[in-house]
Amino acid sequence: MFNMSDNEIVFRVAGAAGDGVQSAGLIMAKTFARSGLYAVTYNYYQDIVRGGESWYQVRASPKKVRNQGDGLDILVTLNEDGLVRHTNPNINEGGASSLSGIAIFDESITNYEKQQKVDYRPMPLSTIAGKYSKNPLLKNTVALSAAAASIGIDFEVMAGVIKETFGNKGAVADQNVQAAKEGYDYFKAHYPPYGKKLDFSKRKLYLIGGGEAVGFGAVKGGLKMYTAYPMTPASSCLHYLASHARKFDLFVKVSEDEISAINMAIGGNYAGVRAMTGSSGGGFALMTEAVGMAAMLEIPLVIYEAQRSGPSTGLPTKTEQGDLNQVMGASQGDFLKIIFAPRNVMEAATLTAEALNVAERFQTPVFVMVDLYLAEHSETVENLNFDFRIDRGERPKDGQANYKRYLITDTGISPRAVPGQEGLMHNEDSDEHNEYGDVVSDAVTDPKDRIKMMEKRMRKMQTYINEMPPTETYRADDAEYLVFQWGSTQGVVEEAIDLLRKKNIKVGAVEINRVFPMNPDIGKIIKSRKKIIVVENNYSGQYNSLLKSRFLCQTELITKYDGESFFPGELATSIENAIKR
Amino acid sequence: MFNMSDNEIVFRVAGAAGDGVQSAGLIMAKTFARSGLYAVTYNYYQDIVRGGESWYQVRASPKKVRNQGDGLDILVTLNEDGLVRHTNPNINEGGASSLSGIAIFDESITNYEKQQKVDYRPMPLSTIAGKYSKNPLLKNTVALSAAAASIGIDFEVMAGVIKETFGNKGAVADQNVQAAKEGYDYFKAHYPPYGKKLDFSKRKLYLIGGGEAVGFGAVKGGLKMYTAYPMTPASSCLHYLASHARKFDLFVKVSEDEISAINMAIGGNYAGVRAMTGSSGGGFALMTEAVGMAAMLEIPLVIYEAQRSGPSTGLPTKTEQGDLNQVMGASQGDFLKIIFAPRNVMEAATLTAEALNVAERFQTPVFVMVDLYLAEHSETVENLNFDFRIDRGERPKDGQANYKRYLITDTGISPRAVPGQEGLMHNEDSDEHNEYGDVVSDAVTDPKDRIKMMEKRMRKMQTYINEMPPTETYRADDAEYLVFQWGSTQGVVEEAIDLLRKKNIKVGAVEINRVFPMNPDIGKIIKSRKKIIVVENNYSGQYNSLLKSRFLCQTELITKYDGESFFPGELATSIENAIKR
Amino acid sequence: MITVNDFNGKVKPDWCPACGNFSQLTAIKGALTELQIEPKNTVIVSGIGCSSNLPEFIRAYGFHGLHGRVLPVASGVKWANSDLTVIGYGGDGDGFFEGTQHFFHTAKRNVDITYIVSDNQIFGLTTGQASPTSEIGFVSKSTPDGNIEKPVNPLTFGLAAGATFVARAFSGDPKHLTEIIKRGIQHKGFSFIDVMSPCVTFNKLNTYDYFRKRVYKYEAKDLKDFSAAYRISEEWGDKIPIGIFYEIESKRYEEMDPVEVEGPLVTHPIYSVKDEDLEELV
Amino acid sequence: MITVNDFNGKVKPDWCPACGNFSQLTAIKGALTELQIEPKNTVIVSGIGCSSNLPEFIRAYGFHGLHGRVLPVASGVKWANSDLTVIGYGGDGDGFFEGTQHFFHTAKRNVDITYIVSDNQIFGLTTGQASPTSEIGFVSKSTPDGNIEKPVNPLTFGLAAGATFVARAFSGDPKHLTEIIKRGIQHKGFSFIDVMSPCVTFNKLNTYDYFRKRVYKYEAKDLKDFSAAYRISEEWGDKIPIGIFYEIESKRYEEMDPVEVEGPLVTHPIYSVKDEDLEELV
Ligand SMILES: Cc1ncc(C[n+]2csc(CCOP(=O)(O)OP(=O)(O)O)c2C)c(N)n1
Ligand SMILES: Cc1ncc(C[n+]2csc(CCOP(=O)(O)OP(=O)(O)O)c2C)c(N)n1
Ligand code: SF4
Ligand code: SF4
Ligand SMILES: [Mg+2]
Ligand SMILES: [Mg+2]
Repeated sequence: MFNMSDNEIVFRVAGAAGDGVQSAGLIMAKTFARSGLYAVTYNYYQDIVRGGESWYQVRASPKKVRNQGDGLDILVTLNEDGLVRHTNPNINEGGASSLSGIAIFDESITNYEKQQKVDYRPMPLSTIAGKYSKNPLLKNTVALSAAAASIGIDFEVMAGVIKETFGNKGAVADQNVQAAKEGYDYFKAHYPPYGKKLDFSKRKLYLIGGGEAVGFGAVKGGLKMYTAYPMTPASSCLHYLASHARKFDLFVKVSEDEISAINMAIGGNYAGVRAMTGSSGGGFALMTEAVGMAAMLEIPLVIYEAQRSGPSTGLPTKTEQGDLNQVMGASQGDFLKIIFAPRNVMEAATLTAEALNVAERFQTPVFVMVDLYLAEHSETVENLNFDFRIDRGERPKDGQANYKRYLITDTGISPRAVPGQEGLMHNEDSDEHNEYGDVVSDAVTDPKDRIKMMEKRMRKMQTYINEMPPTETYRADDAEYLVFQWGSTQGVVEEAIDLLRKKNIKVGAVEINRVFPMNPDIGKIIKSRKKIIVVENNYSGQYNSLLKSRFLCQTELITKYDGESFFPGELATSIENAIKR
Repeated sequence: MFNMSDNEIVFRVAGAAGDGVQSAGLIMAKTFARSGLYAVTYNYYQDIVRGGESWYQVRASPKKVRNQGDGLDILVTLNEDGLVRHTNPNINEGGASSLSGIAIFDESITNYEKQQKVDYRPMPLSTIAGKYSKNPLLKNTVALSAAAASIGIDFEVMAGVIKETFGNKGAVADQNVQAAKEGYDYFKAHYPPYGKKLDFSKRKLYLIGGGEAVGFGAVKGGLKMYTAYPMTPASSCLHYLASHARKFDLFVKVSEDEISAINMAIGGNYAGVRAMTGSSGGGFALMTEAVGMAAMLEIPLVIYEAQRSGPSTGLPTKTEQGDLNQVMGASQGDFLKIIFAPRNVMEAATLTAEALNVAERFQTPVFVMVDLYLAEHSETVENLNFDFRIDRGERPKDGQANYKRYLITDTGISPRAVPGQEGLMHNEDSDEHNEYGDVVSDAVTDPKDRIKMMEKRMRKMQTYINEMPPTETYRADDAEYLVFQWGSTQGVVEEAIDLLRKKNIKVGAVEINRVFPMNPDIGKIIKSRKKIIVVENNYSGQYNSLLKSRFLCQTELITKYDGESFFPGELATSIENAIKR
Repeated sequence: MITVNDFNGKVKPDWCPACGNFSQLTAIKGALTELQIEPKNTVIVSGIGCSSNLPEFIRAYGFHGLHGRVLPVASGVKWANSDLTVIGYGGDGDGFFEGTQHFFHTAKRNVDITYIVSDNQIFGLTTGQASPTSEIGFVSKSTPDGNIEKPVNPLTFGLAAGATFVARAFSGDPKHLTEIIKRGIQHKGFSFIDVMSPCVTFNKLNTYDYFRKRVYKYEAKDLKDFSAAYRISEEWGDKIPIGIFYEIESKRYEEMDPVEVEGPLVTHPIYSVKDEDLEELV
Repeated sequence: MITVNDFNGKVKPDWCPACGNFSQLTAIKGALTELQIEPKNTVIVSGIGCSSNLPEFIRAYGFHGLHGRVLPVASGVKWANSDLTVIGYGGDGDGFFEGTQHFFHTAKRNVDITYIVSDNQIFGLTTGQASPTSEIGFVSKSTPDGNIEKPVNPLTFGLAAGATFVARAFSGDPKHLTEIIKRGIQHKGFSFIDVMSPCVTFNKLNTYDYFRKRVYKYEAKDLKDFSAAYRISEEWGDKIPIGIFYEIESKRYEEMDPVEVEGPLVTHPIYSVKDEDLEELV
């Protein structure tokens, strides 16, 4: 086992679907953030609307936190099941740790076996709540404020969050604040504070989820139209955009299906606005035909692909990085797809904005791939309103003579006219065509035209590669062992590496956020290392296959496919074992 | 240049769409076959119903022929354009050779530049035809029989084919036979025979196209239901099955779209008949979601995927092997797909039958991938009615106690009950489930159940690999250079290798018809060769990527992406260059 | 004698308490029991959505497939084995958004399937977005400013498509619901039943109360009168009719296909190819 | 002054001589000219099929996309720039098989698109399979024993979907056809025009003669009378009505969306995020 830091708190709230677990967790996360602590959350839930098992974890620290963390300091549990599960040393929650700290719960829960590492803090949650309202969810507020009291969080900070959450002014907000106060005071009066002390601060932090960050990044990137059909875990982005449509001057439409959604977005981009669509694996499968069409017509298109655990409906509320093969293989024939995989919440915003630029400049489909873990957890972020310059790509002047929509160029990029432009009328065709857009397959196929056009389109790949930023690494300079990760596993991989470095194992990471095309500099980075290890949250190692195919390197593969993401200690152990293999 | 064999004839008929080029070509091919000659045809046409350019080639020989061949002995052209194009030494028809032999055409065509290697044989085709009917297509018959006369084909054989083609008895058939006779005699009377003599024989040969062979193979394999939406080049199979539905006791349905077609086939297989669906790249894209569903429910499913030139609508009447990435990546998550790629027309039949067995035994999607070249050209075949044993896989007995649909087994295969069976009622679910089929993601996800089920399904891969027949090779034993081919390029690759062997280049081939999972014996086969060369009819080398990823081998890639398939001389040159690189 | 117990599955439904899906489950079991259809000959094909979880909770052959693809699968099942009683079951999103196309064409083909839609006027499973039957102004996660798209009328749609049995029922009236489902199963051909089914968690507008105040039982004078059926199908507002609106006899697809007509396809022997069959290719 | 010449493309149509698509091309150009709509503001979105090749043959902005996906693309175009005149154009296979779902929902949304279907009752480009409008008994490559599936009635379907303009025209009557297309373009909202268009190569049943014998011009007494429109739409046989069957005024989707209503989306400035916008996340 690895030792976790002292200067941080891991908080968890557990219950059943319908118990308000997620919203309780968010209140706590926001309270941490307003106390100047960095925070990362973790959302564990099931494909059920009421009942079952669900929990939400928040890790907070005055130092940056990179993942949900190991260990568990404070558990708030809304039912007996949660108390039993999370205090069990043989916990079976996909890698999460059991409690070694305090448990806050209603005093009516009495039927449990005492665990050695747990300090039990039964409280009259329902009784207190009952004084203010009949709503059973009010007891959550009481429990949360008790948790806040246990680590010395300023009551006013918590009260502020609670007030806002319940609509600021009005009876409900007041009831919640009053009940919270009583819970806070009760804990202080009856129990000692929890053993860890945290350094609070006045640091300004935004708390935002990965899906929302994608939506926000798109707005920064000039998005004007979002068309989609709801699907978990892509919906957090849809809901964010729909609820901010007026504010951000966006057209948002839920269409009859995914096929329609992507074709609408293509129509929007064709006609000159920035449009985007999004879905998860099964819905994206239905979009694949149109991906090739966008590439053939050379229409910009950003597709948000939020992965969940497959195959098929699979585990719809669980995470996986299992859609890479599908995205790589989307649609028949050869054409350029550009695939981004943000590695954290902030990057979900920045890379989405960048994707919109890249799509419009290269006139080809660009994917922003996340996984459920990234889409549905929140992180604190410092500079959310990042600087960004919109680049709308090459556009011809109105009335330009002898306009060729698909002009053969060295870069492969041709100036793109949009409807409404004077004198640039032309046809965009999913059949193979010549520079004017006229079909070459109808009467007489000129193989030379076909070859030229195919090569023109494919040339965009090299043009794009030439401008790729260097691949980022972590503690890699002197590393004998290199761990490849892509997308959301960055934080946990870095932490695992830090843990291993403490044991003097020379290991570093290659952190991929631009998945395809592959950056040729990877070839140099992997040279003369003792071992290349690839970490993926899927069964077969989909990125691993790409890497091997391109760089012909032997690798060790670490996978996880139970629906949960990696936890740092668990991963460090796996990496250590892979090194020993 | 390479020298072509003397003991064979390459015949070509050229014209515009609507001129009856294809049917003329087929008459000639059938006539060759009935003369005991092996034949291979090549169909070059455009995405247009009338006009444009089109031609059809037949190569025939008393020795087996493996592809459409180089060289051109006899050209029948139905218009001036065809005469100019096919006699031009700088011919630009995707690799096809120009004429070095005789050209038969109507005497009204006079506006052409004489080419050195061509003997011009103008004939009063229309005048002769006009005596018997006003139908302008009748002149094709006259021209064909002149061609037959030029190489000494028995008139009665040709007359038999013509008669059958035009409905046996009746005025039209008679007119055609009479006109043919006059054309035959006219040629003999006015021109010397063509310089090559062929050994005719009484050998019994079937002439069948690749798409039809897939359909026929499916019938041999026990097919009962075919549901599809028309798409070139998958339609030749649909048309064959639809027109033989009563004969072969098949249910054939054209559905509203491809999504419906595949889901109907899944429903059919689920309920206990052998059902299949088919499409080309763009239509298959729409089917991908259901592919993962079939894998998750473990329902047998054969999908016929007929590739054409992409991306998107692309060159809809041109060939390409560009859908492998799409098939490999079809649907989210990891699961077992089995991919077959028949290498010739006979194998299109045998492998499709085998696919139906494999799908039902392994309860997973199995693909029969062909390309337009294979689907739309014909070959002579000796033993079409091949021996085949149907194996319907593991099935539980009615009323079996405690039936587990997804029983965990060493092979990964669980006995499959179908509706109507007594006492075996169960639920099949696209959500992750346990052995009974009960969902594990609803209330409480047990990660252990998930992992077990994932591994059970994936275990089928190894079970299948264990029974794979050895990978086939061609002149590979002493080869220093190995050429990999998959699917329809077998014939042309073999011929190219023969040509190179004549130059004492030690080259052989690996001939892949079972594309995925990859046979581990490939690792042994490629060991200590000087060079591995991969030949593909696509831009990026899709199989090449798989091969490199799996066996980490350096390769040289030969591609062609102008919409035509390889020609032997052209390919031999490319291989020679690749060896030199 | 088949009893309701024969249809009791071992998995307990995990819908929210009081969800409209419960009474549909009971009604389906009741109707099958009354009709003495054996569990082994019953196939329930569903899509994806809260409602679509139903096959797990009933002892029969269950197929829980993809969102929107109930009817193609159900058609395949029926064509493979026309002896089976095939029930298609799914949500309004499933049937009137993602699966609109299949609903239309399957109805037109008159395949002998009973298609029951649990119409809660919302996306339940994905936690509350507007559905194709959500009313104008309806506020949801996907329409925070209120829905601006006119709702689908599933009944006129079914009629226009050519369904030979069209009915509406209400989850709050289980007896009537059972009767309608029974009639739907008995109907030879495609039967469509739109069940108004409150989603107690996400749809705070179309509640049990909402419907109790509005529904009334419609008795058609002439079930074959298309215009009357169309007219009554258009009624929605203060009064909402439930009942069978339309039923005609018409040839089923299975009766028209020359191969199907020879009996359930599963019972046809595998065709053994004779050399003569191939003479056409010589 | 815009003249027909302004719409003449440089690529010659490659349809079979006498194909019904020719007169539609002429009619579309004629209608646009009469309405003085500029080529630069005209977008023609098509699917895949013989008919769908049309955008290449007209000087305007052309989008030749995917089989069945005319209307989602056209909707996206319209929503991006509502100043454009957007025409959707495709075959019967395109619109009533592969694209059924989009036809239904786009009509319901009342997006301001003129949707013209070249209805030749066959799959032309794929060389002659039965289409959704092929008649019972029709022999084709996909139905060698005769079609057994009832044809779609595109007009009643359009009506049931909620189209606000529904018409039928005939390629053999170019003047009337031009007039109808003109009216369709003028109509504010979704207009649907089903054009009976002989495929001279593959459909030997529904020929020019077939229609010349049967078509007659229908003049609606009251274009707003839905029942009358439904009834006339059902007429098919010895007499086949052509003309406008239905037209009502109703709010377009573009008028209802709170963002769209501010003017063409392309003219909206890119939103520049202010720090205050993010206070909700603190
Ligand atoms: C192809 C696809 N798109 C989207 C989803 C996500 N999804 C699951 S259920 C559902 C809608 C549920 O609504 P409805 O069909 O009305 O069923 P209900 O839950 O209301 O019973 C959606 C959009 C999916 N599973 N598959
Ligand atoms: C997804 C998809 N499925 C199938 C096809 C093949 N395909 C091309 S055109 C066509 C049908 C043509 O019929 P219709 O739409 O009526 O147009 P027409 O040629 O008669 O004008 C089909 C099935 C395709 N291109 N894409
Ligand atoms: S969310 Fe609505 S539809 Fe789903 S189970 Fe709960 S009440 Fe029923
Ligand atoms: S095949 Fe038919 S629809 Fe196509 S161009 Fe020819 S006549 Fe027109
Ligand atoms: Mg619903
Ligand atoms: Mg058509």
